[in-house]
Parts: sequence; structure tokens; C-alpha cells
Amino acid sequence: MHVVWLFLYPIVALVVGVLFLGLSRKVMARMHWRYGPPILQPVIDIIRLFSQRSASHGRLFDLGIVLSLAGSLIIVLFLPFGDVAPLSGSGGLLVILYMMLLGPLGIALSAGESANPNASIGISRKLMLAIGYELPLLLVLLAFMSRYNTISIVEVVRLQRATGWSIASFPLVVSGVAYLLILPAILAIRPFELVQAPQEISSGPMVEYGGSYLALAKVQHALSMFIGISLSVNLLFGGASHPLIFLLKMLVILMLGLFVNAAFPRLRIEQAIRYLWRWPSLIGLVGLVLAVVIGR
Amino acid sequence: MSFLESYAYYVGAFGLILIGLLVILVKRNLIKIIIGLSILDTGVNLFLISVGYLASGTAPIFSREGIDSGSMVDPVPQALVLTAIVIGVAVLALALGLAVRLYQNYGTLDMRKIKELKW
Amino acid sequence: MDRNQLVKWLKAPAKMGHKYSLHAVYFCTGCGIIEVPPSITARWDAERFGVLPTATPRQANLFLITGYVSVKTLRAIIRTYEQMPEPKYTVGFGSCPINGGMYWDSYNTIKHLDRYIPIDGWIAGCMPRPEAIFVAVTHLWTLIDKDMADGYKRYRKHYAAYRANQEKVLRGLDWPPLFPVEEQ
Amino acid sequence: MVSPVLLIAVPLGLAFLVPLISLVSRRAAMLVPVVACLFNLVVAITLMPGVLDQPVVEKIGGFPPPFCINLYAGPVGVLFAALIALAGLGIAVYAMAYIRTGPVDRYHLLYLLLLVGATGVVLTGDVFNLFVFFEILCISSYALVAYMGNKSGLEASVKYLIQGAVGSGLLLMGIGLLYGQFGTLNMADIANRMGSVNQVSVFVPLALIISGLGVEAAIFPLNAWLPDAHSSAPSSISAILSGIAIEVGLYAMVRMIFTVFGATSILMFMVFLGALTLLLGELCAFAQSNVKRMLAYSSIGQIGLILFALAMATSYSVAGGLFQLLSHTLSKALLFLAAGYMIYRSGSMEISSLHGMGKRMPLTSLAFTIGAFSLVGLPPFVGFPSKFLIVRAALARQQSIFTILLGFVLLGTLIEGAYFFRVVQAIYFKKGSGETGRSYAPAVALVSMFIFAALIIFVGIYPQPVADAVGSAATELLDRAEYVRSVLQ
Amino acid sequence: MTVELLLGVALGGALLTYVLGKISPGLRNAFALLNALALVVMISLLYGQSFERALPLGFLGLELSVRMNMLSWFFAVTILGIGLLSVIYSLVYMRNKERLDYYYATLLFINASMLGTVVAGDLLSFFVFWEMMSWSTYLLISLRGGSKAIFAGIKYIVMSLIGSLTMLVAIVSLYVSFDTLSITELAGHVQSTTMGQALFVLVLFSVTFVIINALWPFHTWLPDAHAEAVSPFSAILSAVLVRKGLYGLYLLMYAMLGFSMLGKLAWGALSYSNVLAWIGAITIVFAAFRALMQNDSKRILAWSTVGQGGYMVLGVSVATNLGMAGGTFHILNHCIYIALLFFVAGAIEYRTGGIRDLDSLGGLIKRMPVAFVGGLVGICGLIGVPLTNGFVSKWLIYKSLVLEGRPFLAFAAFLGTWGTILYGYKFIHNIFLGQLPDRFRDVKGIPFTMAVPIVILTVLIFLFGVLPGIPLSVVDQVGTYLGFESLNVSIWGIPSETGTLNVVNLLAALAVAGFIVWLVLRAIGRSVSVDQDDTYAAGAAIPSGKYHYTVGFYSPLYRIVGPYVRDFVDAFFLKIAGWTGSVCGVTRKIYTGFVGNYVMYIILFLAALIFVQIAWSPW
Repeated sequence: MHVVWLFLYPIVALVVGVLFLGLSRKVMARMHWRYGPPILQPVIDIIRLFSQRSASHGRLFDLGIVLSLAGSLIIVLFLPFGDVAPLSGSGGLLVILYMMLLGPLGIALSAGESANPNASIGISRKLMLAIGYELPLLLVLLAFMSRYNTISIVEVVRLQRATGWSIASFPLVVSGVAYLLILPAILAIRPFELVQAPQEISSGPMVEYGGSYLALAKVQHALSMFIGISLSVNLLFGGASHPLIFLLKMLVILMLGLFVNAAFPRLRIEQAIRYLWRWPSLIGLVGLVLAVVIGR
Repeated sequence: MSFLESYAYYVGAFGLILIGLLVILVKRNLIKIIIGLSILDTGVNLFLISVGYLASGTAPIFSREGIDSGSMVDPVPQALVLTAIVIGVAVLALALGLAVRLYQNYGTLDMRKIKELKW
Repeated sequence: MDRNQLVKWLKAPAKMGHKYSLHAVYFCTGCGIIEVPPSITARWDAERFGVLPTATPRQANLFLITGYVSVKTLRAIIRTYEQMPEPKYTVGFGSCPINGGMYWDSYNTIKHLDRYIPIDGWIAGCMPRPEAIFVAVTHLWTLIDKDMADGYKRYRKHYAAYRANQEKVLRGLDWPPLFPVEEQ
Repeated sequence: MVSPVLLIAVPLGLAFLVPLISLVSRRAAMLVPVVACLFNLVVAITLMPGVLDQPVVEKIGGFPPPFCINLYAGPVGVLFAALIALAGLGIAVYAMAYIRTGPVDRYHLLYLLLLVGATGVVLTGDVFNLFVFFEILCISSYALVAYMGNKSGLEASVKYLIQGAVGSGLLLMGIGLLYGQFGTLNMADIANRMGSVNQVSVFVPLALIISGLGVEAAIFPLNAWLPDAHSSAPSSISAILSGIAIEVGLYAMVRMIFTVFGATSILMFMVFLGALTLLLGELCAFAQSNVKRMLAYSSIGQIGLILFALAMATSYSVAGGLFQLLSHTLSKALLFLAAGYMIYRSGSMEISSLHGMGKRMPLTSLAFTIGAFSLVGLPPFVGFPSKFLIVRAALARQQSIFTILLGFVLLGTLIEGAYFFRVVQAIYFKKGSGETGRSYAPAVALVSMFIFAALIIFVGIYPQPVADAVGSAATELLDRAEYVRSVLQ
Repeated sequence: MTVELLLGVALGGALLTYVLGKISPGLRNAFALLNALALVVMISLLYGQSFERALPLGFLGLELSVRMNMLSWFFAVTILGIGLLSVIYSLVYMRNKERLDYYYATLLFINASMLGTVVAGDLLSFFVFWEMMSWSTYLLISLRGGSKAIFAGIKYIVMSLIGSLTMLVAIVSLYVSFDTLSITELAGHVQSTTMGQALFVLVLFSVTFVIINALWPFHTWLPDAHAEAVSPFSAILSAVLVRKGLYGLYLLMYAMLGFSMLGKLAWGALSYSNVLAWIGAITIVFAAFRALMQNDSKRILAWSTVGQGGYMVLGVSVATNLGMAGGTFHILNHCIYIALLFFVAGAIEYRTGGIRDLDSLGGLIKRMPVAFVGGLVGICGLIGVPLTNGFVSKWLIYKSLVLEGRPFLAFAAFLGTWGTILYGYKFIHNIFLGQLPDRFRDVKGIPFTMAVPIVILTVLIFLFGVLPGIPLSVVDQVGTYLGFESLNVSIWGIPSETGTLNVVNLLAALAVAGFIVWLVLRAIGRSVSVDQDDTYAAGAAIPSGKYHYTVGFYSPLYRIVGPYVRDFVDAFFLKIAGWTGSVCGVTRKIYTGFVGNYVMYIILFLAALIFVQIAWSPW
């Protein structure tokens, strides 16, 4: 069973991620008072993209996107999905935190080789945004790690079963709020959709991706969405004992994110960093202090 | 014995020394400064002599019976002074020689103007 | 709307993809572009046809030239067209790209766009309404089904002639030929 | 058994032979100082093992000590005599090539007289005799400073002379007062009777003598002549003045304080004075752009360091001070000699004119670097063991005031490091303007620099013999009773 | 095989290299290479040995000794290994430069003296070698010439001199108290000392080690020195010389004072190791942001050296076996990747004619693929991307910090890593990616002897990242030597209940996933290769090589953090230096040049002497 999940789980994540993409397009369209595309539209897009004849800028252009997608695929293995967590014995939260690097890094390297100015701008924004939300995120994660005194995410989930959801327990609720405040930035949706920003910098790092490259990038995007949501479910909402319940929880969070996405305009990068370093960080800091003080 | 009598030489000696120092301090002309040095030297020499001088003392030679060594003038300071005078003269000569060369080079003997070496 | 024809899909998934996922580059040269925003927003919602505006030709397979084409913009149009991955489809919007329209005697406007890049379909009118875009899209589906939307193949086949036309009007291009140009 | 008298008599005799020899051959006259120094060095080294056990007291004229002028060849005296001979030898070799213009024979005559004066000061056991030798030293150095006969040399010489003459006047007055109180001029005898008189009345001669000797020893406010004289003199003379003359002055002062007066109450003042001299010297040196003037100010700083160590008056500290004195002699002599030829080649004393010297004069630059590193106290050069000893002595006092003073002393070292390293960089890494051709100093000059450099490294790596010697010298300086006993026995 | 022989070969080799250089440059190069190689072979033969032996030569009545143990061996092997690679690298890099005899001799001499510091068995010889290391380093930093290099040299030597003076005081005070300087003997005596003295010594020593390790308030020499030195030497500086400070801390904190003493040195939260840890944390964050602001390839690396030192100190000051292993392992890792990065930066400099400004480089990936791979892997190691060596050591440090309940320190460490990601990517992007300027069209790849060290180090980064058990077993022995309990190490990582690390699994997963994705890309996608410059910019053809758009890569971030991350410590030190200069200028005015004043000084002194004597202690 373990081995089966090892191969099945990434595929599930992939399918779920792509479906989430489709769902989000549909939901957004309904919110815009439009009819919207079919839910399977991303699948059609991906099929179309794979069948196109794409332009490659060099070997790193290929390798980068492979690295990015592969990295995202294996992070999934470290995240508990209900009771399923095939590789969680090989590394905990710290590994996940670092592996989340591979996705953006791969894209950045790949896009960097294309020598497109918009790609450079997009990458620089991506990295700056990352340091923007990492600061509160780290505070939040550290609050969790010191509260539960472990760096294993499976442990965190297990302990929540005993003590209730983190978001409902006292010192961690503060950190939970901070986490929810930065979740749009982690998922790169509006108001933090400034990395791609198609209207402004021609979709940033993606500007030179066409055909199969874009298809893989889209899949990677779907996966990173899955990872971000799954991480929050595991940390804040107690994970789940069954994958289906887990999916349900993820759906709820996705919907929350989509409401924000639909309602807000995009921020400039400076505004985004200032926001992230101000309120979420402050709350995160308070949460960490509380976790340390009360946890003792 | 009055104060003046027993300390006259010392007063004179220190007077000369102070005059010498004053001259060195306030005069700008090199020749005058050298004169000041000379006065200082003289004062010191006078001081040395007066250390060993005994009023109405005899020469430090047992030339006849009954001369008490306590009434002799101490000969050592005199020897010292002789040496010191010689040294003083040497310094004086060197100083004057240098003064001549200095005048040739700078065209002045005013020490306030001879200040190339400073700081 | 023959979306549910599963059998057809399974036979030729790629063709299905090309039909129902038309990501478009709008080339906003003239007044025609004023009709595009209504078509992609809530009033007409092009996304339900799978038509989505994209920001870069690399991601697109539909090229919509909306309005007159001056000599200067022609350069950008050719460049953009060549950067689109194949298969790719071009649609001229309004009468200006077809025959110069009201700029028929302008010294600085391209009269016949299809002399410089291949055009798969035209939307006539000055100016056409947004619905016309959807008519064009459905027509394009038919053409794709019948393999008649073959502009990119023609471009490849007659590249030397196209390139010669382009160079003639633009007095030299500052990028190398897309396909090898053999001496004719 | 060789007699310490030879150390004074032979060079003195040879000194007056120089004009005669130069009538015959100018080259032979050049060799006279070398021969004299070599002789002195040999004599001092043969004396050394003996005096470490038992000091030699040479009674002139056969009278018993209080009545005669005696020479006292203890470890300190012989150590200094050897050091003077050694430095004198190296510098004399250098001067054979360096001194080419002017009245060469008189240069060598005066040079020998200077050495004689210095040797006399360190060996004599008589206060007035000390004064006389001191004057020989001073007068010959006044003349040597003005040797080049240029403007700055004359000016420096005159200023030096005026201050020196005032200083020797004060010294002579102090000696007169001492004689007036004790009726004797023998150091041991004075020391012996020191306890029998009122201490306040002894203090005035002490103050006069310290001020008088302090001028030559260049302690803080009395050292205004030093930067002028050292920077204006020919480099070989700067080397001997910096390496020998001021050290001898310092020796005389310390001998007076320790042995003759046994004045322990003033030591704390001298410690402060030493630290102050060090700091001021280094601060002034830091701001210099003239390399010889910088070296001169650095000498002031080093004197301060030595005084600091000596005035702490423990056996460690005095040993450290004497060791530092030795290392300063070697290093500073080397620095002046190296700087001398660099200045000769570049024609200017500005540090900026030394740029690129590392390529133009590699060996001389190397010598300069070794000297600078040693002076800063970096291992494996000779400056390190001496600094180690001084730091150890200061910490061994276990009083916070000494630790704080040590902090200031080390601050001085830091500043010294900063300016020396700046010059070393200028020599090696700055691009020089003008000629870039490679040239070497004359062979004899290089030989002399090599001697110093080799000594610096050798003693730096293997300091044990020197440490033993300075250790027993320190014992001698601190042990008054033993001094009195061995002279008056 | 003895340590004395090792030292002799090292020192003698340095001198002989100079002499041989006067005969023939080829002979010199061959000999330098051979010497470095011989040293590496000799040190590897010494693995696992442990002894202490007195040298025949004493110093001022003190016995000098050398010793060898796991700690020494660990540091010695990094020194000699990087030394060898650096010599290999120099062969071509330094060709056609001036003063090569001097360069090679000094380089080897620095290595020898560094070796001396780690094998010294007593504090005196430690100090002697330390000083030799300091001044010889100073002699090499300014080799390039030019005002910047000279300023860097003087800055370095002054700070290093401050350090060695404080260390001298500390050593001598130990000597005065215990009458011995042998490290093992002192370790026994120190336990009986008072807390005040222990703290005095500790603080004085720490100043030295913090300066040379370039931790926060005393980091200011490093960026200048590392950026201005020639690249092979920068590698040595950054990889091993700086870490002598850590060796000193190990020696002091664990080998000499020991845990019991360290534990006593605390007033509430203000304990010695806490202060040290916070210094490390500040260093990490500050250096990361400073590096972010830099635009010079070597200066970025220099600042990263500062920051990485903070990680090691964090690990060391936590003082658990996990943190210790992390800190020690990080020393090794840092030495590998920073040397690699300096070699890469040097190669770029070599081929582009001395260009280090990131704003004018770009697009070199096609021209210098080896350098690119080296640089990428090095940066990944620096960031700590999983499957590179830096990841494992950073993981250990983070884990120990989190589990020891130091979340704020851990936060600083994490934040520093994110800063590292930003500047690391900038380094890669601005040099290798993006547009290739016209003048670099004809740049050639790196020469063979320069590629060799780069390839070796690249392989090592991967090897240690995938099989961390190999180096960790050595690191563990170092920890055991220092008195920590042994770590449960397996070849693939660290098993434990509070979070396991298994790097091989990670590698396998990534490899399988990567292979599948690659297959998909190859099998389904059809692609044509286009020129790098064939990019979309609103339909315009970007004139190739005419302009560069990596300038101000992070300018929005600069606008936010710029005002706060100025190096005010450096400014403060420079101000002090300037102030000292003006004090000097004022002080020397007392020598007015008028002889009357001078005579007055004499008389005033006499008066003061009499006055002081009467006021001081009246008889």
C-alpha cells in the first residue's frame, strides 16, 4: 500500500491541483457574473499546449522546468494527505520549507536563460515577494514547531488530533491568523499576483514559455497551489483522518482564497512587502512570543 | 655669620643660572641664546666651586704642620669645574660655529624664523 | 457546440485542444480594439469558448489583428507572429487589415496584410461587433476540423516570398529568417 | 682576563688616530671604526660569561673604590657595551659606503667618539665621570647631526645643542648638589650613604638629574630635539642616535634612579610618564608623511615603552625593558639604514616617494619590512619576545592600574602597527612614478643590513641566551645592595 | 608520519618555492604544486591519530609542543585541501602576473602558518603561528595593488592587530596565573580559576576570534579584504582563514574551559553562549541584507562569508551534540562551496578581463558552462538546497535551535537563508543568465587547470549532500573529542524521533520524479531551439547586446530596506580612525619648532617633577 501511494499520491495531487485550477476559473467567472469555461478547461489547455511546437532557449531552459516540477511533485510526498504521508519519515517541516524552494528556483533558472527582460523582472518580484512572506511565515512555523516541540509535520498533525485544531487552540490562533493573512501571497493570487502580472510584464517568468513548457509550468502552478493549501490544512485545521475529508477542507480554503482573489486589485511589490512585513509579521511575532512563553 | 655671608655664592650661582635660563627662554637671537648658555654654564660652575669653598680656608696641601683637613678647601669641585669649563668651551665653540653656518644658510639668526623643522 | 462528442476527442485530442483552447494575442493597433474588452468581459464572456487573452505570443495560438496596420507596426506584427508556436491561426479584424479600409490611400499604411503574413480568416466590417468575433471563432473551429486553417503551413512553404515582401516594405529586417531561405 | 678599560681606551685611541691614518689612506680611515667596534664586540663577548657570575670592578689608579674612579662591568654594562659595539659595527660597515661626501675622516673620528662616550656612560661607576662621557656623546652627536651641512641639519643641530646644553647644565647642577651632600662622587658610595640623609634634600638633585638625563633619553616633554635631529642627520647617524644614544641616556637615568637614589616613590610617576611618552610618540608618528621623522617619533614611542617596562621595577619588567631596548636598537637601526638608501635613491624623504620601492630595491625593502614587523612586535622577530616579557610583567603586577596602563601601551602599539604597515604597503603595493629600474644598495650596506636582519630573526626565534643575559642584568639593576657590596668590598 | 615533519615541509616548502622561483618559474610552479600535494597526502595519513609532543625548541623558558587530534585533523585537512586546489587554480589564473615567486611563497607560508595554529599544542606557539598568519595574509591581500586593495590590507591588519594584542594579554594572563601554556594542562587548571578571571580571559580571546571570524561588530575588514584579494587567495581567506576564529572558539570554549565552566558564566539569560549566539544571529541577518545590496561578485561572496560564520557560531553556541555537529559540518561545507564560488568568480574575472560588476556581466552560461555548473551548485550549497551539503548542516543547526527552544535565533537563521536565496540567485542570474553583452561574444571557456578545482569541489558538494554520513562521521569524532556524546549517524542522514532526515530517499524521489517529467517533456513535447535573444518584447526585436536589464535587480527591496542596512559599524570605525588621525595632527603641534618653547618644556618638566613628587608621596 505504501509503495502504491508513493506513486499514486503525486498523481492524485496533480489531478486535484488541475481540477482546482479549473474550479477556480469557473468560480471566478461566476463571481464576475460570467458563464465561465468548463471545469475541465485547464485539461484542454494542457493538451493543446503539449501538442504545440514550442520554442526552447537552451538546455537549462528544459532542465529548470523539469527541476521545478519534479521538486514540487516530491514535496507532495512529504505532506500528510489524510493518513497518507509516504515520505514523511525522511524529513519534516524544515525539508518541506527548503523543498518549496525548488519550484521557484527551477522556473527562475529556466526563465533566466531566455534573456527576456520581463522574465527577469518577474523573477526578481517572485524572490522579493518570497522574502516578504517568508518573514511572517517563518515566525508562524517556528511558533508551531516550538509549541509542539517537533519539526515533523506528521507529529504536528497527530498532536492536533489530541488537542484540537491549532487554529482553535489559544496561543496558536494568533499565528494562525497571521498565516491566513499571508496565504494569498503564498498561493500567489491577487492581491499578490504580481509575479505573473500578465497585463503589466507579459506574465513575468512565463513570458517565454510556450507549448509543453507552459504545460509543465501550469501543472507546477497547480501543484504549488495544492501544496500551499495542503500545508495550511495540515498545520491549522488538524489535517484529516481520511483523504476525502482532507479534500473537503482544502476546498474550503481554496474558496476563501478565491473570494479574496476576486475582490482585490493587485498591489505593487513595495506595497506587498510593506504589508507583509507590517501586520502579518507583527501578529506572527506576537504569536511566536506567546507560543514560547505559554509553551514553557 | 649672616645669611648673605654664608650663602652669597649660592645666591650668585643660582642668580646666574636663572639669568641664563631667562635669556635662553626669551631671546630670539641665536647669539644671545648662546650667551645665555654661557651664563648658565658659569652659574653652574660657580655653584660647583661654592660647594667646596670654605671661607678663609687653606689650600688643600699639607704644606705645614697643623693644618686641619677640615679647614682646607675641597679640591675635587675645582677639578670638576676645570673639566666642566673645558666641556663648556667645547660646546660654546661648536655652537658659535653652527651659528655662523646657520647665518650663511638662513640669512638670519632669529630663532623664531628658523622653524623649518617642526611638528 | 459539439463539445460533448467524446469519440471525436479521443480520436484526435490535439485537434480538440487547438479548437477549444484558443489563447489569443490581440494586436491592438487601431480602433478595432475597442470591441475586444466587451468580448472578454462579463457582457459577452469569450472564455466560455475557451478564448482567453494572453500577454505573450509564446503562449498563444490565435493572433487577432484589430485595425489598420501602419508600416511601423507591421514589423512588430511579423515578429510576434513568428514567435507564436505552431499550429497558429491569424484573424484579421475589420476592413483595414483586409484592404486598407478608410486608409486605402495612406502612404504609411499596409493595404493587404496577407501579403506579409498568412491570414486564416477575416472579419469584415467597420467596425464589426463583438459577436462577430465569436462567429469567427466558430468558423475557425470548422476550418480546424477540416484542416483548412493552414496559414502557418503556407507561411513555411512560401516563406521566401513572404520575407521578400516584408523586406521590401520595411527596408530590411533586423532579425534572421525564421526558416532557411533558399535562393530562388 | 681582558680588562673593561680596553672597551673605552682602545676606541678612544683609535679615534684620534683616524685623522693621522686618513693622511695615509682614506680607505684605511674608513676601516678604523669597524676595527674598533669589532674589537669592542670581541672584548665584550669574552667578558660576558665572567660578569654574569661576578661583576668586574676596574679600579683606576689602584685606589680602593670610594676614592678612585672605577669602572663597573656588570651584566648591564657589558650587555650595553656589546650592544653598542654590535650596533656600532653594523652602522660603521654601512657608513663605509653611505658616507662619501664631506670631511669623511672627521665623521669617523666623531663617530668613534660617540661610541666611546656611550660605552663610557654604561661602564663607569662614577657620577662625574658619567657626566663627562655623556658630554662626549652629546657633543659628538651635535656635530654629527650637522654633518651634511645643509639647512635642516644645521637647524636641528643648533636646537639639539641648546636643549642638550641646558640639560647638561641641570645634570651638572644635580651632580654638584649630590657632591655637596655626600662628599663623594662614587655611585656605590652615594648609594651606600643614601639612607643617612634627609630624603627631601636628596630629591632636588634627583629631579635635576632626571631632567638633565631625560633630555638625552627623550622622555616626553624633553624630547623636542629628537624628531628634528633624527630626521635631519645622515641616516647612519640617525640609526646610531636612535639605536644607541637615547638608550644610553635612558640607561643613565634608570641607573641613577635604581642604584644611586633607590628612589622607589618616583617609579609610579615614571610608569605614567613612559605610557604617556609612548602614546604621544606614536600619535605624532602616525601623522607624519616624512619617513625619517616618522621613524624618529617611533623612537620616542619605543623609549616610552622601555621606560614603562623599566619603571615597573620587577625583575620581569626590567628584563623585558632591557630586551625591548635591545630589540629597538636592532630594529630601528635596520629601519634607518634601509630608509637611508631608499631616500638616497628616491631623493626625497616623503613616504609618497617610496612608492614602488619594493620593485626598485627589493632587498632594502625587505630589510625595512623586517625591521618594521619586528618593531611592531610580530613573531618570529625579536620584537615579539620583548613585548611578551613586558606584557607578562605588567600583568604579573596584578594591579588593575597596570592592566589599564597596559591597555594604553597596547593602543600605542596598535597605532605604531598602523603607520608601519601603511609604509610597508606603500613600498610594495603602490605604483611608483618615474623610474622603475631595479637597483641594489652597495654590497657593504647590504651586508650591514643583513647582519641586523639576521640578528632580528635569530634572536626572535631563539631568544634564550639574550633572555638569560637581560635576566641577570635586571637582577643587577634592581639589587642595590649587591652593587654597593661588590664595589666597596 | 609526524606533525613536526608536516610543519617543516610546509614552512620549508614556502621558502624553497621562493628560491626556486628565482631559478625558473616552471620549476617553482611544479614544486609548489608538489608541496601542496605532499601535504595533503601526509595529513591524510595522519587520520585518526592522537598525540601530543614537545618541540625541541623552547621559547623564553616555555616548552613548545605540537599535537594532533580529531579537531586539529579536521581543520588541517580543510586548510591543506583548499590550499592544494588554490595552488592548482593559481597556475593559470596567476600566469602573466607580476611577483609570482612572492605570491606562491606567501600563499604556501600562510597555509603553513594556519596549519601551525591548528596543530599547536600550547598557546604560545598557537599565538606565534597566529601572528605569522596575520602578517603574511596582510602581505598578500594588497597584492593586486590599487587604492582599494591597499585600503583593504590596512583595514585587515589593524583589526587583526587589535585581535592579536587582546589575545596576547589573555594568553599572558593565563601564563601568569598558571605558569604553563600547554592547552591540555591549562584545561586542568582553568577549572579552579575564579569566574572573574575566566570571563576576562574568555572575553579577550573572544574579541580576537570574533574579529578573525568576522562576526557582526568586527566584520568590517572582511568584505574589503576578500573582495580585493586575488581570487585563489580569496578562496583561502574565505574558506579556511576566517574559520581559524572558530577553531579558536572550539579550543577555548570546549577544549580548555569545558562545559562546567561555561555553564557557570551566566547571569540569568545573559550567559556567554547566549551573547555569542545573538552575535551570530545578528551577523546572519545583517550580512544577508548587506550582501543583497552589493553589486560586485566577490563582495557578495565576502558578505556571505560573514553571514555563514554566524550559522557556525549559532551551532557552536547551542552546545548540544546536534548543534555542534551542525556547526562543525558547516565549517567544512562552507569551505567547499565558498572556495568553489570564489574560483568561479575568479574564472569570470579572468576571462572577461577583470570584470566583477554584476551590472555589466550576463549571459555567460553558453560561453562558460563549467563555471556555470560550478557556480550554480556552489550557490545551491550556500543556500542549502536539499541534496547539497549546505542543506544537511543547516538542517542540523535549525533543528538543534528549534528543539533547544531558541525560536528567535532559528528565525534569524531562516531569514538569513532567505536573504541568501535572493543574493545567490542574483549572483547566478546576473553573471550567467540574461542577455549576453556584445563584448563577451567571444569569451572562451575556463582553462583546464582552473576547471579542475571547480569540478572537484562541485562533485564534493553533491557527494556530501547525498551521502552526508561520510563527513558526518568525522564531524562526530570531533564532537566526541570535545566531550559531546556521539551522534547517531548513518550514511544517509540523521535518524531521530523528533524529525528524521534521509537524504538518499530525497535524492531517489527527486531523481524518479525528474526522470518522469523529463520523459514527458521529451516524449510528448516537440520543441525547436531558438536563439537566446529571440524573445518577446512587445513585438520589438531587442537589439542584442546593446543594453542590460539586470541593473537594480532588487531595487524595490532596496528602497524599503536600504535606509536600514547601512554598515554603520564600518562607518563608526572609519570615523574613529579619522578622529585618531586628527588627534594625531593636533598632538604633534606641541613641537612648535621654536627652541625657546622647547627649553620651557624642560623647565616646566623640572617644576612638574618636583611638584608631583611633593604631592605624590611626601617623605
